[in-house]
Amino acid sequence: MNPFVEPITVSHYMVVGAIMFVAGAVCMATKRNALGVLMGIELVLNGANVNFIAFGSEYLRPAADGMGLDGQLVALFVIVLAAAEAAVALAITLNFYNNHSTVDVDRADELKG
Amino acid sequence: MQSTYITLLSLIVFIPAAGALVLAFFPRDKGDAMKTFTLVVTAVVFGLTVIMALPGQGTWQFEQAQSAMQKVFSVPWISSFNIYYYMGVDGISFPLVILTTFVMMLSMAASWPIQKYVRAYCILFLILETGVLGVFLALDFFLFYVFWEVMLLPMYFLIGVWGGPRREYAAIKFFLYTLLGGVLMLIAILMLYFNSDVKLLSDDQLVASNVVSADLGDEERTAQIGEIRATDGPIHTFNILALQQLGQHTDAFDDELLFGKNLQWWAFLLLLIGFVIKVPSVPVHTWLPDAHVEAPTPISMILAGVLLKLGGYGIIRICYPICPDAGFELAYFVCGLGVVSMVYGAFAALAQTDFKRLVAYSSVSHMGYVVLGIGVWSAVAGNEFNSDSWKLGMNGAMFQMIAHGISSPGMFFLVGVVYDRVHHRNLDQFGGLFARMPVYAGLSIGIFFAGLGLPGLCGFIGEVFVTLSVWNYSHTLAVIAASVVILTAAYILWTLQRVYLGPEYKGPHAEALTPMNTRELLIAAPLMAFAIIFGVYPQAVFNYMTPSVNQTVDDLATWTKDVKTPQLEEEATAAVQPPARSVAQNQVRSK
Amino acid sequence: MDPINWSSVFFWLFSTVACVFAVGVVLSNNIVRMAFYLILSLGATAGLFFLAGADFVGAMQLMIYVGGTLVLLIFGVMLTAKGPFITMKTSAGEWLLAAVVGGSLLAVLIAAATSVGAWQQPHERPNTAQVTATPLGMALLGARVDKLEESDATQRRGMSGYLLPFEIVSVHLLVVLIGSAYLARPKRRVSGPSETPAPTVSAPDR
Amino acid sequence: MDPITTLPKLLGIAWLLPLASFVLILFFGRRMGKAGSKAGYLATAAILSSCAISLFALFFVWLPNYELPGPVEHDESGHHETAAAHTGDAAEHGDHEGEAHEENGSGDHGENADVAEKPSDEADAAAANGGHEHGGEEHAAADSSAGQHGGAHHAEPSVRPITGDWYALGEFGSLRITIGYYIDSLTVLMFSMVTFIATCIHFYAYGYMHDELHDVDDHEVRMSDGSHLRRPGRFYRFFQYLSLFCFSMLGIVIAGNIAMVFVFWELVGICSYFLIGFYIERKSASNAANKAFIVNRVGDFGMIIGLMILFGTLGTFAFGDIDGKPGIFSQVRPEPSHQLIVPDGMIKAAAFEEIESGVEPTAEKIEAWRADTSPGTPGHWAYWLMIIAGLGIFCGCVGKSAQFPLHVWLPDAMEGPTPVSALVHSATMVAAGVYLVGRFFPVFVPEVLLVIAIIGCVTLFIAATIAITATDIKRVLAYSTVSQLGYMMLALGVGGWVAGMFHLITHAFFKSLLFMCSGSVIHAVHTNEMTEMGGLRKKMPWTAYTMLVGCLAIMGAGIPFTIGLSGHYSKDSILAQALSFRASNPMYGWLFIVAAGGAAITAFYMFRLWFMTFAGPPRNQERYDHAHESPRVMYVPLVVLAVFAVGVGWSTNTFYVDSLLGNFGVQPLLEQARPAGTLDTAHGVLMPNLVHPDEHESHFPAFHFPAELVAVATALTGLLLAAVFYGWRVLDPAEVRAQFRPIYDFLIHKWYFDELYDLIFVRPVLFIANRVAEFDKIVIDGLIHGVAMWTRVVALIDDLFDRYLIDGLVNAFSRWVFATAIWFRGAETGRLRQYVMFIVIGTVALFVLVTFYLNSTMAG
Repeated sequence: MNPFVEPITVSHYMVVGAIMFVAGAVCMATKRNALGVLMGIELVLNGANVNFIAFGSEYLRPAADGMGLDGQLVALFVIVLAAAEAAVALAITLNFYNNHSTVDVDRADELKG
Repeated sequence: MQSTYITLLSLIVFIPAAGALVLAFFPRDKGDAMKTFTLVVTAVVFGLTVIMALPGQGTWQFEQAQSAMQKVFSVPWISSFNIYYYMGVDGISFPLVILTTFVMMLSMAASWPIQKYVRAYCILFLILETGVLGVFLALDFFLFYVFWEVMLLPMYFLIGVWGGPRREYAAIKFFLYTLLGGVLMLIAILMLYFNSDVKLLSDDQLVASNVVSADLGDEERTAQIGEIRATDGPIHTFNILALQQLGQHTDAFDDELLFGKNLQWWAFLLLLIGFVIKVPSVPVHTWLPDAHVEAPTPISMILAGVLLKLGGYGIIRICYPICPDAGFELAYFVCGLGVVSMVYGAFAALAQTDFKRLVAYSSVSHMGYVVLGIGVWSAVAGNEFNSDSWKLGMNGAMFQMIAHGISSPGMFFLVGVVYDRVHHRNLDQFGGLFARMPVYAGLSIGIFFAGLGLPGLCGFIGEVFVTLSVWNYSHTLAVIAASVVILTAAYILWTLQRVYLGPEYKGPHAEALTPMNTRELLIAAPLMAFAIIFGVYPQAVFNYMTPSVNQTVDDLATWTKDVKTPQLEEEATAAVQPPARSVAQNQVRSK
Repeated sequence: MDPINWSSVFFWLFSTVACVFAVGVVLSNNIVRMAFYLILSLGATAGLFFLAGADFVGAMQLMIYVGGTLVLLIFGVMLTAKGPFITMKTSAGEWLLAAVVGGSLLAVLIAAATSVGAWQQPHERPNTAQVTATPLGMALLGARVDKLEESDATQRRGMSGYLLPFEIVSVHLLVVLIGSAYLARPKRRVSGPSETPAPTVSAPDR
Repeated sequence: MDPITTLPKLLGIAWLLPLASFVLILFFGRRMGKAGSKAGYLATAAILSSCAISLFALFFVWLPNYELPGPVEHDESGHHETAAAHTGDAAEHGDHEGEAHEENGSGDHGENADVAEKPSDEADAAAANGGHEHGGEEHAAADSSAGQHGGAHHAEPSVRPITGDWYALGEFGSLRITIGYYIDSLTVLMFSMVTFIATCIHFYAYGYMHDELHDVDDHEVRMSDGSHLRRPGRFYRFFQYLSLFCFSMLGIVIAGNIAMVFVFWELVGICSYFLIGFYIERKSASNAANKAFIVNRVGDFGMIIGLMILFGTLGTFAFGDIDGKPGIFSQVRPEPSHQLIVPDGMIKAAAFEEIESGVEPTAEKIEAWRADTSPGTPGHWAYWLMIIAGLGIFCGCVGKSAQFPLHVWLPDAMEGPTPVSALVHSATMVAAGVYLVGRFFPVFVPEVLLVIAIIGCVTLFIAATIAITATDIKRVLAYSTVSQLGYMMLALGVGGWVAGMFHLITHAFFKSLLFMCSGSVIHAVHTNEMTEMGGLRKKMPWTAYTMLVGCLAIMGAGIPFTIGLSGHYSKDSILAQALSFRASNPMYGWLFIVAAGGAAITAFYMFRLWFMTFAGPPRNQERYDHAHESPRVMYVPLVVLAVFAVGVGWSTNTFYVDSLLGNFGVQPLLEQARPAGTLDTAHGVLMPNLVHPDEHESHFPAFHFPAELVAVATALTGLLLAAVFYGWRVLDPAEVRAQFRPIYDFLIHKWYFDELYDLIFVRPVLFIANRVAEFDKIVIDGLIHGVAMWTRVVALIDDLFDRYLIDGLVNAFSRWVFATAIWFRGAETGRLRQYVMFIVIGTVALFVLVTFYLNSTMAG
């Protein structure tokens, strides 16, 4: 069974999305650097976007079953929001950095119960 | 007519309350003015009742010969529960009402030495009068209960604030006892209420019990009756007269409730406990000695003269007529209670060294006669129906209440007179008062002999009539009741000897033993006078009460004859051969 | 022998790049490298988008993410990149835990992805390439041109488009713009506690 | 004058006058002259008016209208044989009785009929008293058939009593309790006697009580500081009580029903209480007063039971018929035979169960029940009811007349002033018990009478023996009174109605005389102790010789068959009746023997008293020197009474004088008053052998002669003994005392009755009383307190429960939540990365769970 011959299905995309998602999640969990965490978030959002696109694609699924343009639109929103989030998160990070002189998220434990 | 009556009876009941209101506006330091005003108020109420008693007063006059309720009025109060502002007076309540107003007036006059919180005292005093009069006049059970409780609280304070050293104890004891009785009564009232149904009554009975006013024209009356008949579901009622009719002529209260006893049995028991606490009978009497000992003199007078009568009145007015079946069954119990109280009270009195306590126990003993006389159920002699000796007992009991209402306030007042002077009541530390205070001693001996049941004084009539009536009911009880005369003589004479006779006064404050002043004389003398008048010419009282009392007894005797006896006979035959119950009995019941 | 399905080949290519560099982002300790790996990963994802026929989204991915966001990120890295922060080590226990948890999540997701039969059915892709920029723009403005012919009433309900979300997102972006500018502004430090004593309100004694 | 309307009015006025006097003195006594001296005049005037009215009623209303029956002394010759038959063979008694009376029946029978018809002929108001007319007619019917049955003449009352009601105390259906009157010759006679003696005593008391006119030093009362009590005089109060007493006593006499008797019974009791306790400062006086009243109440207790039975079964209290309603007497002894039967009411009450089970109480049925008196039947029980009722009434009489076992109060009652003892405690009040037995005589069945006789007999013996040793002059007289009352009871009990009542009248005169004499002595020597007296006859001759008359009268001195003092006649008739009773009931012969022995003792102690007081040398010279004769106001009444003590027993035919008054005398008057039907021989039902013989039989020489001889002989014996010991002082009584020490102790301690009663009644009652009071305090109040305490404990527990369990639970829960939260807080590290971990883990967990759930549902 040749992977280059077989047509690509939604599942493939979903597996890719899953890997990126998990990579992002693990990145968020492991990075002490706030920017690293931000990157993890980007990865997670991207993983999700992959799924949206896959479900909305007419190439991968019949149009009647798919989400059609909706998938793309949601992905678009996610991208926009991710950009906004990145901007805000960076501002926060900078603020944090200004206050604590570090970007180590472990130091930001004001929420500790 | 109704408007006249509502004016009359409401005036009698609420003038004291209005007076209490007015008292609130008196200046603080005018104690004597307040007392005078209160005395005037009580005198006005007494005057009203006397006007009712005298002939020639037109619509206000109490009709001696009429056995049924008179001066009846009924105004809706809380319509959703069929509660009415419903009052009336008959030969059973009227003498007690006069007695109440009379004793209240005298005891207000006896309140002059009170110096503490005069305003509060007077206000509570007047509210108490309203409560007591309300109880006697109310014909709506709920109203009755309201007045019953209204009376309780002023008494609590009057004992608890103006009493002796252990006043709180006594007041709380009084309060708890009476409250217990009140609660039991309330349970019974509700039991009766929720099992009552006006629709079971015939047209005549509806009119008789004033569910439909007798004043109405025929058409209106028919219309109202039709309205009642057309209503869906039972119409509960608090109307005491209607409940009496229900109890005697229908089987509304015959449903079995607990332990094989029917509803009216339990209702009777609860009511009875409530009332005998007030009477009081052994073994629920111990509040009385304490309350009396601690209460100030005028309050003792009221307590003995008026409040104890409420119990007897309740039994006559409520227990027996509403629950005749239970009354029949428990007659022996009630009589036994009376006899035990008589004997027990007399024995206990014999052992007392506190003057007031002794008088209190004598009250227990004397009120035992009342319970005994009421309890006698001798409608049947063989198979002949002759309720005469029952009437004798009931009338005797009623008379005993009046007589005790005269003699015991007198006794308490006289004890108070000497207590005011020497501030102790230890019988062993008196003596020689006859020489020091001759008029006082003379009056005391007179009043105490009235309590002893000396002929020619009021106590005799009630005691002898009651005792005589018992023979046809139970020989044993009669003999025991008769034996009490010995004990009574013993404790009263012994007391007189220790207090009034002897060469000299043995206690402290001998110098304070001054003769009675005019005010005291004016209180004691009327009591003594009535003691003699009622003793020599008891018809003066019987004329008012006998028709109504006889009517009550006749009703119960008729019930015994028409309902109970067939029932008992049937049970007897059923016990011999247990065939299916015939419907005859039910027909009789629903008649 | 079936002909090589080029779209499949490109898929594998792009997906491999995206996944490998995503993992690289995780595994790398250096923040600058991470940023670089991320750019690669996201770029590859854009390729995947193109492959799926989402040309406009793919373009946006490249422009916004790879162009805008990452520049921003790198800008942030540079602003904060002092020596010790470039490489901050994560402890081994955390790694282990993250691996286990991540692994299990991955397993779950993959299981989910492969559990539905319809998702594994290959689909005959249409030969005509559709340009999605116009329909997307129209949809954002409230008109779903792609559903005009839809006969099914339920399907036509989406006709209202995404005008409102679009507006919201616009406002949102504006807020974010202002907010991040505010947050990132240089702060004036307040020196010490307030010197003015608290006003002593004398409670009425009576 | 028509007696039927006049007598009630007259006697009513006579009755109420003392009451008026009492009321006036009560209110104004203190202001009547100095120390109320005018009160004495008022009271005396009142009782004097009463006396005058009573005598007027007797002589000018009663006697002219009702002719007295013929002499009761039977023609001796005509009866010797039958009398012998009687004594010889009691079994044939009934048969002979008829014959015996047939012979002499016609003579007095005619008179009887005349007497009865007379008023109905002349009375205008005959219609008002239907019974009279009816009675007359019936009598005529009986007259015509008199030949068939000789005893018939006994059946009709010679005179119908005048009955009526003044007013009702209470009236309920058929039951009436009233104040009424019942007037027959006994009533009138008693009225005269009581008012007359009372008048004498009022006069006497005016002298005796003069000390009370000013401040009094009471030497018997010591104050706490050792001085004697000095108090203001209470002269008016004494007369006030005396007036009240007279009113009450007359009330008993005139009473028309037993309830009214009871009312005045109590009133005399209370007067007695006041008078005994007149010296209120003396502890002994107030004790005695209490004792008297309480002991009387014990008797009243029995009386109330009797009243209840009568009222409960007969439905009336009235003695006679009033307005056609049958009274007790006509129910118990219905016309025409007036034989004693158990009345219908009692039969019905006794047959309660039978009637309840459906048996119709028809006349035949009642008759059948009545006839069957075998044990267990209604008739039996009904008869018992009769007995109990009778005993109950008698119980009251026992109390009032100080009979055994309630005799203990009377000697103590001597604490009162002597006029009181004379009036209340000898002549009138204590005689009221006897009077009531006499009044109620028709209702007593033979068994009850037997009890009465035995009680009377025991009493007379006990009291007489105690009197022998007593040294207090008044106590001797008191015991003598008890003893004489015992005689009266005995007489009534053995069926001698006239004998008993006769003795009551005569005794009243001579006993009041004796008391007043003793009072006079005490007044003179200021002591009651006879051991300090002696030789006083020289100092106070009036007193001494009037007292001698009294002593002779009480011992029954007289010349047999010729003439004697009043006591002679009455005591003779009692002994004769006892002898007659003995003949019929040999087993109760001892009644006669005791009575005869008692007569000897009576004579002994009376003359012992007289000798000790008046004869011989004085025992205490100082007291003797101070002694003086009493003032005239005191000894004149003595003389008057002495005259009566001598002559009251006489009747006109004693001297065979045919006076204007017919056969006037006490005995004929009593004979006239004899209750209908009581003359017949009566047989016991429960004790079939018990026979109460016809009283007239005692006049038969067979009984009369021996009785009279025995009486005189015993009296002389007693007199001789007394003279030997105390008069001539031949023998020393001290030696006798030493010889019979135990008996003497026994007697001087009054048979230990007081101690006994203290032990078996007073102490237990006080013991019970204390226990009851303790019961109240400890058990009932303890229970209440216990309940209160338990309530508080429960409240406390409740509080603790609330505080520690419920609140504790809540707190524990919150603490637990808090602790959990704290524990959870550990998770909230604030570390961003950890949160991510949690999210992931949560997601995975959720997924796993959902998967498992889905799998399980699909599998399921």
